[in-house]
Order: sequence, then C-alpha cells, then structure tokens
Amino acid sequence: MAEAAQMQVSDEVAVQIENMNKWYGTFHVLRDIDLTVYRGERIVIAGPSGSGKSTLIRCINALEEHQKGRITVDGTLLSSDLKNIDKIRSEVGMVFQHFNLFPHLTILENCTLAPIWVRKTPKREAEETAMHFLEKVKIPEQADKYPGQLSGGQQQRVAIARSLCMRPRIMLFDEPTSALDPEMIKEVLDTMVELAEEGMTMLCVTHEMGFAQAVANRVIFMDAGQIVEQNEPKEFFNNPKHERTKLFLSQILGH
Amino acid sequence: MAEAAQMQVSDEVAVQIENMNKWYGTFHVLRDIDLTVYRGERIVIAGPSGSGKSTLIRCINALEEHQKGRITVDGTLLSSDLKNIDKIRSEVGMVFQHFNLFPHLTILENCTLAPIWVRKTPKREAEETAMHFLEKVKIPEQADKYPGQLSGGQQQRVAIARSLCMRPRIMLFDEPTSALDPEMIKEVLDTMVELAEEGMTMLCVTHEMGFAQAVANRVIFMDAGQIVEQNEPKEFFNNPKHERTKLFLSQILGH
Amino acid sequence: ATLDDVKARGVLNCGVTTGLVGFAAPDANGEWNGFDVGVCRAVAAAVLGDPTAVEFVPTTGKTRFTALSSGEIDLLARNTTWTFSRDVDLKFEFVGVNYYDGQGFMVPKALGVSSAKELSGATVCIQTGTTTELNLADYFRKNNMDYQPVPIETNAEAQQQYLAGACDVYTTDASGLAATRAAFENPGDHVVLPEIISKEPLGPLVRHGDNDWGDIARWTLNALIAAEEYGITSANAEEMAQGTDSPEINRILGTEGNLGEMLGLDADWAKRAILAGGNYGELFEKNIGENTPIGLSRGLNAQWTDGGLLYSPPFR
Amino acid sequence: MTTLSDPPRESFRLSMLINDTRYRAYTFQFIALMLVLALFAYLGSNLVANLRAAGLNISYEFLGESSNYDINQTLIDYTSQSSHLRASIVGVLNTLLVAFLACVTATIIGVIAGVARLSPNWLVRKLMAGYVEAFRNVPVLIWIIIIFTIMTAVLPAPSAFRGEDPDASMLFGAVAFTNRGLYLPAPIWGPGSLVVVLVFIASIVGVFAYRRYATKLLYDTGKLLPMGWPSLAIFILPTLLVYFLLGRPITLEYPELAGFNFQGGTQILGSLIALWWALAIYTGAFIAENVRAGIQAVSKGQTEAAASLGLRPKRIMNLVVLPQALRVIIPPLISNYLNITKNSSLAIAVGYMDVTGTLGGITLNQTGRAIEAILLLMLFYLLISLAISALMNVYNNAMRLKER
Amino acid sequence: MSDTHQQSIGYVRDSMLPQATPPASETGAVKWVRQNLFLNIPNSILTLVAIFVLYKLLAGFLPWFLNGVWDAPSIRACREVLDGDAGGCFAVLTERWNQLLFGFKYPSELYWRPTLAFVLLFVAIAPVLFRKVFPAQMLIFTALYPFIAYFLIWGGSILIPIFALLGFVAGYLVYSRFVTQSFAMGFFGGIVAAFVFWWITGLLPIEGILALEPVASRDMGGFMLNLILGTVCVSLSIPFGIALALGRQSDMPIIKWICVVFIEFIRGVPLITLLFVANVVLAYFLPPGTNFDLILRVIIMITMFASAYIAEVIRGGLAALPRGQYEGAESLGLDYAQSMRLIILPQALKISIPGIVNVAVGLFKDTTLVSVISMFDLVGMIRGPILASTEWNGVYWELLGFAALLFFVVCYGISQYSQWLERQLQTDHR
Ligand SMILES: Nc1ncnc2c1ncn2[C@@H]1O[C@H](COP(=O)(O)OP(=O)(O)OP(=O)(O)O)[C@@H](O)[C@H]1O
Ligand SMILES: Nc1ncnc2c1ncn2[C@@H]1O[C@H](COP(=O)(O)OP(=O)(O)OP(=O)(O)O)[C@@H](O)[C@H]1O
Ligand SMILES: [Mg+2]
Ligand SMILES: [Mg+2]
Repeated sequence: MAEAAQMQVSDEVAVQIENMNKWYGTFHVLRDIDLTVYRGERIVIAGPSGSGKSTLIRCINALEEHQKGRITVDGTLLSSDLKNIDKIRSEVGMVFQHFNLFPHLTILENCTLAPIWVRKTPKREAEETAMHFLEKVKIPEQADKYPGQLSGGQQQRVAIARSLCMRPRIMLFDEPTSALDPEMIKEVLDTMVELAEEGMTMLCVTHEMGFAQAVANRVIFMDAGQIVEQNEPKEFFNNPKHERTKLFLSQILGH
Repeated sequence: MAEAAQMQVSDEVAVQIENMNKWYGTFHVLRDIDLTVYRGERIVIAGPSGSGKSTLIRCINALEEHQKGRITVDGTLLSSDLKNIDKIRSEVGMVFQHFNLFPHLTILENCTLAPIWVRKTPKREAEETAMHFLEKVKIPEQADKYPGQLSGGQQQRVAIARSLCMRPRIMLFDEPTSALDPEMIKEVLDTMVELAEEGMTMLCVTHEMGFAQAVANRVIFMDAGQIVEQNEPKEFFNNPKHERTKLFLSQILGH
Repeated sequence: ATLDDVKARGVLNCGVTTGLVGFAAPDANGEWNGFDVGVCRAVAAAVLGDPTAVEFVPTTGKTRFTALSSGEIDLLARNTTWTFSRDVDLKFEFVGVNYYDGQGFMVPKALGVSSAKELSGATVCIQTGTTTELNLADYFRKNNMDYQPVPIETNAEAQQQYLAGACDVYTTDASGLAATRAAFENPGDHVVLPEIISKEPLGPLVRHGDNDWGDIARWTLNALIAAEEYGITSANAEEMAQGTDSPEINRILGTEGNLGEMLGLDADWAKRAILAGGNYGELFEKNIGENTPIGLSRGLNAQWTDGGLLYSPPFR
Repeated sequence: MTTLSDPPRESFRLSMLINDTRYRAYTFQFIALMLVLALFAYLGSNLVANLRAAGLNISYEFLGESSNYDINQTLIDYTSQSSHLRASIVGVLNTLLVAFLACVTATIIGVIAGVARLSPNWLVRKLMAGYVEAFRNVPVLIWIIIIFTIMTAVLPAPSAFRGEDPDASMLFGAVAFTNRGLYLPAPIWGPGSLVVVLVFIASIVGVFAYRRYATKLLYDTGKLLPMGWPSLAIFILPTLLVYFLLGRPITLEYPELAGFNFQGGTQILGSLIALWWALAIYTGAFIAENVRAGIQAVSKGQTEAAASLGLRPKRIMNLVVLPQALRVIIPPLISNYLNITKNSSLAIAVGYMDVTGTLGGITLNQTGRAIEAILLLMLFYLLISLAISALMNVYNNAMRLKER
Repeated sequence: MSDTHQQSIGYVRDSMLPQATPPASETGAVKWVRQNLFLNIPNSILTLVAIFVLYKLLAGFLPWFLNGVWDAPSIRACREVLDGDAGGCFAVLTERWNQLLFGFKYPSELYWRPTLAFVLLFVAIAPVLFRKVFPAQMLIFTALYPFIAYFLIWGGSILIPIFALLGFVAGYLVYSRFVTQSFAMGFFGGIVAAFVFWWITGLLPIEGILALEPVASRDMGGFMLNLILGTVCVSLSIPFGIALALGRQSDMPIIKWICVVFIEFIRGVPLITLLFVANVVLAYFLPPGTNFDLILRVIIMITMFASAYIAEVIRGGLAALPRGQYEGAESLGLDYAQSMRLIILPQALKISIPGIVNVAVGLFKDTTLVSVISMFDLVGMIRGPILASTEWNGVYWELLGFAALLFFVVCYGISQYSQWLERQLQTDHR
C-alpha cells in the first residue's frame, strides 16, 4: 500500500517551512525547522511528549504564530496579514485530539457551518457536500444527531468529515486517535487510510506506528523542538540512525 | 505465591457475619449473608454491578448499618453502641475506589491524622510510622506534597498507607484499582500483593481476576444481595458451579 | 427660553412635595390639590390658558434643586424657604413669598410641655433636606439644651414615628405642623408650641438667568395677591373683566394697558390665573384656611391692609 | 534547502490597519479609546456648559465649612459646628459600624441556619428552608422597613415606662426595649478597673494559649486534654476572682427614665438596631445557602474515609469537613459582606445617619453640591469594595488547593 | 494449612432468596418519625423547639389573618369592626389594590392594558424558558412582544411600535444581506439602516393614527413599575453584558481595561448611589435642554448596573467553554465575529442562563430602591401616599405583608425555575 501511495506524490510543494523558530515566552519550542511537504505526500510526525509536534502542526494552520522564519502554504506566505491567514486556513483542514465538535449543533450543522459562512456556499449545496463526506466516513445516518450522542470514534470521524467539507488541500491531524478507546481507534484509522489512498496531502502527529508504516511517505522524528531524523517509514523503523530515535522506538514498540 | 500465602491462615476468626440482612428503604440489598473470615485470610469478592458487594464491605466497617443479623469483628459485636463501632473502625482499615484522600492535608498529614487524634500517638512517632508505611508503598519522597499533586496510582497507594498507619488487623478494599489508568493499576496491585504476603487479613472487592488468582484464599461471588458461590480461586475460575457464576466469568474473562 | 419650551410642550412641569396635605398632595383619584398646587395651576393658566396643563413632579428635599436647575421642572412650588445662599449660591430666583412661615414644634399634650424651652433632652423628629435641621441645631445650641435628632425623609414617615412615640417632638414649618396635625386621628391630643424659632418665607422659585420666565412666575403670584387686595375673585373676575372704574383692576385684568404683552403673554393672562383657583385669599381658604382640617389662620399672611405682610407691588 | 530569511518587511499600507493582525489590535483599541474619550469629552462639555448656564462650579470647599446640623449617633466628637468633612467621617464610621455588626450577626445566623438545613431533623430542616426562602425572595428594603416598623410600632415608647402602673417594664430593671432603641446599663470604671480589664484580656489570651498547649501536648505525648470546660473556666474565673478581690471596681450605671428619655446607661439607637438586624437576617439567609453548599461540596467520601479511620463525628467536622468547606464558603461569604456594606446605604429608609445620610443626604441638601457629594460617596464605597476584593484575592491565592 | 475451614470453603447456593420485606422498624410512619424527628435526645429537643416556634408563628398569624377585615373605608372603621380582637385590616388592599398595582396616576379604565401585557409576558417568555416544551415558532411572538407591550402600556399611535419594529426589521435585513461578507459591515450597516428608517418615519405625522390613549411614563407606578423596570432593564442589559464580557475576555489591553474598570466600578458602588446619580446628577451630563424622564434615567442606570453583573455571569460561561471550541472554530477559518456568534456565545449563554436568572431576581428585588428617589413603585406607594393618608395611617402589616408576598411569589417562582434549569443543564448530556 505504501508503494501505491508513493506514486501520487507530485513535485508541487504544498507546505514549505524555512528556518522556522518559535518561542513560548523565553522557552524555545521550535528550533530552525526546515520542512518541505509535496503535494500528495503523507507525513507522520513522531516524537516524545513535549517535543513540539503539536506546536509545529498548529503553526502551519496559524493557530500559533511563529516568531522567525517563513511558512508558505500552497504558495501563500503565512504572514500576519489576515487575508493570507484566512486563505491558508481554508486550504488546510485540522483534526484535533479531542475532536472539538460543536456540541450545540447537529452533525450536519457542524459540517455545513464553515462552508456556509466562510466559503459562502448555499446551504443546500453545503448539505449535499456534507452528506457526501459523512457517507465517506460511514456515518450518514447520524447526520441529525448531536455530537454528544455519538461515540468517540464516530465523533472523530465527524471531525474529519467536517474538515473535508471545506475541501482542504492539506489535512493536519494532531494525535487523532489518542483520546479513543482501542476499538474505536481502528474506525478512525481506516478512515484516514482511505483519505490517504485518495492522495490527500496529510501531516499527522501520531503514535500509531502501524498507521505510519502502512500509509506514510515519510516519518519525521522530533525531539526538543528540532527535527532529529526523517526517513521513509521502512528505513525509519528498521534502521533508525540517531540515538534519540533508537531510544524512542525501543520504548514505543516495546510498549 | 498463592500457596505460600495460604499457609498463614489461622483458626482465629477475624470477621463473623451471621444471617445478616440489609434494606435500603424497602429494597432488600443484602439477604441472609453468612460469612466467616479467618485471620490471615484473603478474600476477593466479585459479582455483577449492583449485587451488593460494596454494601457488604461497608457494613463490616459500620459505614452502613444492617438491620438484621450479627456482625462480629475481632470478637467485638457490631451494635449501635458507639464504643464498639469506634473499636471496630480502628481495627479495620478501608481503601476506597476514589481514594478519598484529604486534599487540604499533605500526604504525611493524611497519614498521621488518625493516629494522632484517634490513637493519641505522639506526633513524632506517628510521623515515623507514616514514613515507614510510605516507604512500604514506595513513595516516601512525596510525603510533603498534597494529594492533588500525585497521580492516581500514587494517591491510591497513599490511601493504603494511610489505612496501614492505624495498624489495622483487617483491611477492606472496595474496587481499589477501578478508577486507575492501566499503568497505575499494577503499582497498586503490587502493593496489595505485598501486604497479602505479610499475612494481613483482607477483604477485597475487585474485578482484577489476576489478582484474585494470585493472592486470594477464597473468592466469593455475589449476586442480587446473596453469596451465590464461594471457593478457592483455582476451583472458582476453572470449575464454577452455579449458572450465574459461569455467566459472569465468561463475560469478565472474555473481555 | 423656558416660556417657549413650556408653550411648545403645552404642559408646565411643576415641582411639588411628595405629599403634604393642604400644600400639595394627590387625592385618592391621583388628582393633585393644595396651596402650592394652586400656584402651579395659576401659572399654567396664565401661560397656557389651561389650569390642568400641569405635570406635577414630586420631589424630595434632596432632588428638588437639581430637578429645577437641570430643567426637569420649570417652576418649583414646594414650600421652599427663601434664603440667601439658595438665591445667590445655588443660582435660583425666588419670585416672591406665597406663605410666611416659621419653624415650630408639636408635642403630645400628654407630655405637659408648654414651651420649647422645656424640650431639653427630648428626641426630635425632623424632616431632613430642609432648613429645619439647621434652625433646630441653632436653637438648641443657643439655648444650651441637648436633644436627639431623628432625621426622616418624608412627612408621612415622620408622622408615623411621632405618633408611635419614637420621638417626643415633631418639628417642621408651622404650616406643615398644622397640616400634619390635621391628618391625625385625634388632633386635639397634640399641641403646637408657641415658639416660632425661625423665619421661613416660602415661595415658588425658578432658575436663575431666565428673567422673562421669572417675571411671569413673579407677577402671576403678585396678581393673585393683588386680586385679593382689590377684591377680584374667581366669581367676579369675568364680570370685572368687562371693565371697572379702577384702572389698576383693569390693568390686571387686561382691559387697560398692555401688561400681558410686556410679559410675552396675552392680555387675559392674569384673569385666567385668578380663575384657575381663585385669588390668594380663596386659595388660602380652600386649602389651608380655618375652615379646612388644617385650620391655619391668616396671621402674617394677611394683606398688608389687614396688618399682614402680603404686599403686591403695583401693576402699572 | 532554501535561503532562510524572515518574512520580508512589507512597507506599511493603510489596509494593514484592518487586515494585519499586528496592527489590527492597535486599530481597534485606538477606536475604542477614542470612543470612550469622546464620550467623556461629550459628557464633560455638557457638564461644563450646564454648570456655566446655571452659574455653578465644581468645588470641594464646602467640606471645610461648618455643617450646622446635628447627628444622633457620633462615634467621634462632633457638634453642629464641625465641618461637613467631619460630618462625612461620622457617617463613614456609622456605616462601618452597622456593616461590621451586621456582618458578624449575619455570619452567626447564616452558619446556624446553614448547618440546620442539613440537620437530620425534618422539622428543623423545613423551618430553616422557610426562613431562607422567605428572606431571599423579598427585597431587602421591604425587610428593613418591616423590621423598622416592628421597632417603632410594636415596641413601647419610653413614656410607656412611666407612671404608677406602667404599660411596659424594664428587663431585670436594667434593660429597656423601647422604640427609640435599646437602653443598657453602662459600666462605670472605678479605680482598679484597669486591672480587671487587663486580667480579662489576659484570660482571653490564656484560652488560646491553653488550646494551643493542648494540641501541642497531643502532638508531643499523645495526651488529649479536654478542651471545652477548661477554656470556659480560664475565660471566666480569673476575671471574676480579680473583680471581687478588688472590691468590685466596675459598677453599672442603670438607665433611668428621666424627663423625656431614659438617662444614663448607653443607648443603642432604634434605627441602628433595625438596620443591623434587617441586614443580618436578610444576608444570613444567603450565607446559610453558602454554608450549606460548602458543606455539601465536601464529598461524602471524605466523611466516610475519616469515619473509617475511626475519627468521631465532631473531629470529622473539625479536621476534615470544615477546613475543606471553608474554602468554598469564604469567597461568597466575603462578597456577602460587601453586599451588606453596600446595602447599608439603605439606612436613609430608617433615618440612620450613615455616610449616605450625612454626606449624600443632609450635606448634599444643605450645600446643594450634588455632583461633588455623590462623587465622594461613590468613591468611598468603591474604596471599600476594592479593599474587600483585594482581601478576597489574597485569601483565594493562599487557600488554593495544590494540584498537579 | 488448617483443614477446619478448608472443607467448608466450597459453597454453592442452591436456591436464590426472594426479596423480603424489611422489618417494621425500617418502614412506615414510625421509622420516618424516629429518623426525622426523634433520632436522639438533642434532636428531640430541637423538634420540640421547632414545634414551639411554629406554634408561636401560627398563633400570631392565623387569628390575625382569619379575623381580617376585608371591607371598610378606613383603618378606624376596621378597628370598630374588630372591636379589640386581633385581626388584620385587609380592607386597605381591597380599597387601594389598584394604586398598589398600577400607581395612583395610571387611568383606571385602562388597567386592562398593562394587565394584558403582563399576561402576554408569560406567553412571550415561555418559549425562551422552556425551549423543549414549546415550538420554536413561538419565539416570533417573543420578538414581537416588546413592541406589543410598549403599545399596550404606553399607548399612543400603533404606528410608533410598528415603525420601531420595522426599523429593526430593516436593520436586520441589511445585516443579513452583508453579514456573510463581513460582520462589521453587516452590523454597522444594520444599525445605520435602522436609524435611517427611524429618522425618516420620525418625520411622518403619525399622531393619533389607530391610537390607544397615551399614558406618560411618569404615570406608571405600583407593582407595575417594578415589573416594567425589572423586565426592561434585564432584557436591555443582556446585550450590553455580552459585549462587556467579551471585552473583558479580550486580549487587547485597552479594551479589556475599559471593560474591567466599568464593571468593577458599577459593582463596587451601591445601586442607590447610582439612582442618586440618575436623579440628581445625570441631568448635568446631558446636553443643555434635553429633558429625560426620570423613569428613563433610572432605566439607564439600572441597565448599566445589571449589565455589569450579567457580564460577570457570562464571563463565567465563556470561561467554562473548553479552549478547543475556540480552536475548532478558528481552524475552520471562521473569523472572530463568526466564531463568537455561531460557536462560542450560543454555548456560553446556555451555561449562563441560571446565573442570569439569579441576577434578574436580585435586580427585580432591587427595583424597590427607586422608592428612595421618590418614585411611586409598590414600596413607594405604601410608604408615601397610602400610609400618609388619613384613612390608612397605621396599617403597616397588611401593606408590607402584601408587598412581601407579591415579591415572594415572583422571585420564588423564578428561582425555582433557575434551579430546575440548573438540574436540566447538569443532566443534559448533549
Ligand atoms: N501555550 C503554551 N505556553 C507555554 N508553553 C507551551 C504552551 N503550549 C505548549 N507549551 C510547551 O511547548 C512544548 C511543546 O509542546 P507540544 O504540545 O507541541 O508538544 P507535543 O510534542 O505535541 O507533546 P504531546 O505529545 O504531549 O502532545 C512543551 O514543552 C509544552 O510544555
Ligand atoms: N444509599 C443507597 N440508597 C438506596 N439504594 C442504594 C444505596 N446504595 C446502594 N444502593 C443500591 O444497592 C444495590 C447494591 O449496591 P452496591 O453499591 O453494594 O453494589 P456493588 O455490588 O458494589 O456494585 P458496583 O460493582 O457497581 O459497585 C444497588 O442496586 C444500589 O442501587
Ligand atoms: Mg501534542
Ligand atoms: Mg461498589
């Protein structure tokens, strides 16, 4: 499968991060990050807790601002200009660890909200799109329920559908399965694999090494705010180079 | 290990329950309970939710009053006489599912409170005892922290140490591990096993069948307020007799 | 200017007390009646031609001055004592005196007190927000007596306190005492002591600076007083307006001269004011005179010709 | 990879004021600031225009002038010759006095009622629920008036104590409840009374010292001394002993009916009592709810855990439940104190001369300085509430439970 | 290993026991009385004390209430009828009920209008309070209600409320036309549109068209005044409260500080000083010549007062929302206004409703303070005209009791509702 996926990677650059640095107060969270993501690429980001994985991903989406360096998403430079930020956010979908569905809206409304208000899609059309993606994540029948009535796995799939409804060109996942019970993890991973097979550009923070091996084009290992090692999954898992990586893999696989 | 433990059981009766009945309003929670616990015995009580396990244990400690029958703890008859209740309570330690540590006191203060005020132990001495037991549960270094600063597993171990500081002759555990994350369960079970090995009389409500098999002298299975079956762990697990037990075991082990 | 505002509004906003029987109080139907109310109605009749075109704004001792200076009311007719500082410092203009009063004391007969000099050690109910508490402080200090003041916001509550015996003495303007006593179940059980400890010329006032409006209020009041002097009453005013042989009466009633025009009103202004509730004497008799429950005698408030202080400047 | 560089410094464009996150916040804040300034400028210019039109000005000189009125309750020296400023201070002290008394009383009432609401006794529970609901759901002004009415209309006037066969009589011949207030005996400090007072103070210190010692003894040796009756004995006995040894240096002056009023003794004004108790009972109902919520917030597990350790109910309350409940109770308790202080401004309804009655009442009336007086009045209340909030923050920070 | 009990260890129950009935001491009235009244000696004493207190209360109250005189022209007549017996003089209520409820100036032939408005209030407020019970369409009536109520209570031409309503409609139309593009544009466009509409229609001569007899604000009084002040101020203060709460949450320091200063200032001073301001000082701050009604000034002040308190409640609601909701909205590309309006506020307000209701109860009680600045609300009517009148001087208990009862019924009702709602929110797993 990994082979099949590989093929869809094109030469176009989806995300380009150059020499990016970020501080929280005086704490240097991200240091000199350089990363180029090509269109269709599927990248898994791994690393110990607190290594800055989430922060990296959130910078791409301008949920956090970086203090130095450049981030270019789909040709748009991420600057403090609101227009650019808006543009980028509508190109980039994000799925959170805790789903962050809107509990006061039905599933359908969750999915149509942004298309209607941000993309100015007519409501009917937005609903059709939403149903399409809900079918894709296999829960069209839940459309009129409220998030609180769904299981965690279903909620996460709704969150994915909600992002997809904006027809993003890039999807970011921040530990999408780590708040789920084991049975539900599979549901969500299946959905993500399916997305991957369709050639979506994905950046995914996860500890699901199975998923990484099956889907990723590239695994990035971070520690202490830096990219320590990156490689194809096979190489990465079987033949890690850096000491830190070896240690991490031994822990995570042993677990 | 089970064999080794077996040996410490003596002939002395620690708890004797005769024909005990309890009602909540008109609801008959415990029906004709007869149970004799010998000194040094380690009893695991299992059963479906709502079967009255907690209530049984709490009756022994006079946290709930029973309406019919007799409970004798360590030779003292449990009556409405406050003196007897006090006597019994200081003989019997109890560990709750939700730890119930006192959040406004440090760990050390949690452990010395009762010895000082109930046993009238001088403070210094009480603190020495407390440190002794905190070492036993392997967290002496946390003595000056507050409960809110510890992990669940650590808190539960403090709760055990707190009970031990009263040097009880009998320990009651009410699902001590069910509010814990999997990693922490082991910490607590280890502590309990250690206690068991020292010959403490224990009654333990738990669904940890591994623990039961390893440590218990006897497993008691309750349903609908009655003791349905009891046996040595080996027999109980391999060769349950009652239909209800079989059903329960199939569920719990299949899980 | 105030005159134009009032005309444009069609209603005169007149500040009165929150309720003092005889001077200004709403009856069971919510209709305002009283001596001060009469002044308001006279001004309204003079300016607007309609004695009912008045909006009565109840004010407390605290709010009355701001109400006036902020323009919420056009005229304050709320037994307000004319003092130097109010006239000069607070920037108001008193347009005359409609009642010469003085502060007095009322005590239950049962106490057996016959003079204010015997009040040492008494508990005294005062209505706050008036000059009364200053007079009281001065009087007791001057006479070297001590007392305990019980300050109260409204007349109604002062009355309650006094009747319940929470204070021995009630002090306020003598007219107010009479009015209050009149409302008692047994007025005979209470006496008003003979001492009058202060001068309290009560009169309507307007804002400083709008002299035209002040003139209207002043001369409406004077017209009422002069009308009594010359015998113009609400009963005979119409008849007299046909013309009399007294030039002064003619000038008042507008059949001679152009006094109304000078004021910026029409010729009939004073006639209407008199017709609104009668001349000064009529208003007095109807609201607070001897035949009313309040039963005040004219005393100082008689015409100068009868030995009183009422003395309207000439209309010419 | 690529040459690194910061995002290029774009030249500033006007549209960036709205579109650029860096500048947008400044734009908004600037607009807001301008709006607020404009509003103030507008109000200020109106004020100036209005004052000029009325020929008035803003000046605080009136504070120095003599007030010319008397106040019936003065905690500091005051005569009608004192200044308005002093009259205001008298009012401030009266406010603080009634607020303090009401806070203490409300706390006592509230704690008793709150605990009683959790009593196992059904009748007591219901009775207290009735009290709480009745007082919480009726405006405090109505309660103040009702209690004031009880004071004036129900209690006898001093004159009722007069005569051969009076309608009312004094309690123990020493205390008179009248509708002007409460007349109590006042102590006369004879020679040696200082000693008695000192001994009394010393014995209060003694009580604390004893309790401290008892705890220490328990900690050190495990010996638990009784707390209740020794404390009481230390509290009372030495003072009594010294009092009688010195030949009763402190005597009481009893109030006696003379002239219009009771003379001698001390008087607590009726209006003070009415306001004090109205505020106390009203706020007590709120405090009762806080206390109940606070105790209930301590989970049942805490009590059970303590009980299973063998602690007695009284100790469970003192050692486990109360310390935890207090954290929940005290913050709303403090804001209730603040409410009492603010509600004490309703004193004018009963003629109690608090600061609203002096500065915001008679002074305002006599001088006509409405703006100045009300401004000062608000400032005073604001200072109090800021002080109390500061106190609350200190408490909250000190008591915050340590968490991970 | 000791064999004594090792044999007995195996045990299997052969027949299951049925539910048995508890012993008599565990059920029925006996147990209840013992448990609830006479658990132990101190408790029994308490019970006796409580019974004594109850007896005293009832012994004082019942004869007074049952013997009450309901029909007499004055207190003296009452006393004659009672002839020395204990008994209330409730005649004052039957004689003056209209003044107590409507003040002394509201024309009596028009009482049906505020009464109708009051009844309709329940219809209007029901769908807000019980969202699950009533159809959402009823909210349309809620939106219309302010205009209907204004028309009923104040009278005048029906065109005034209609134009006012149409102004809002015009504003809304413009708003919804532009809001999808930019919130600011929609919002300010809407406001401008509404004002333009009002300005134009304000020029029309509409006096007397389809008019009810107009009643001036000054003529409002009695309990009606309390209700008007309460409902108007609470409803007006909610939008201001939201704005203040958002401002206080803002990370722009100047805006935050403006809001903080306002809120803390208002919360730091007693309402009565604010009422003094309305009564005595506010006029100086308005342009020369403007002349607000006292009632209007009071409404402004009470609204400011309530806004500050409601802002604090809503701030609590906002703080209770998890950070993820903000981030979720942001990551979808919603801007600040959109995420507030669509995501944050609907949730925050829902959490805040019980708190808002509590503020409303407190505020409603505080409306009695207007009696201190010589407005004739229920308390003002009692303390002023009625108790001062010759006929009724001295009937304290009946009047004050009546006032207390009216407030109790309303406030108790509302606070029970808020408690119910809190329970609903707790169990609401949505
Ligand atoms: N808002 C913040 N303010 C200050 N420090 C922060 C903030 N958010 C995160 N950090 C710190 O930044 C570092 C990186 O955080 P980040 O959440 O990116 O780690 P992560 O690799 O995603 O870890 P995890 O696997 O636990 O999610 C951590 O040390 C964290 O404590
Ligand atoms: N205070 C109470 N009042 C009324 N009924 C109660 C009370 N406490 C428990 N019960 C009921 O008594 C029964 C037995 O409860 P108990 O807590 O002993 O069950 P359990 O076997 O410990 O179940 P679990 O495994 O869920 O803890 C249950 O049906 C429960 O609903
Ligand atoms: Mg992370
Ligand atoms: Mg249980």
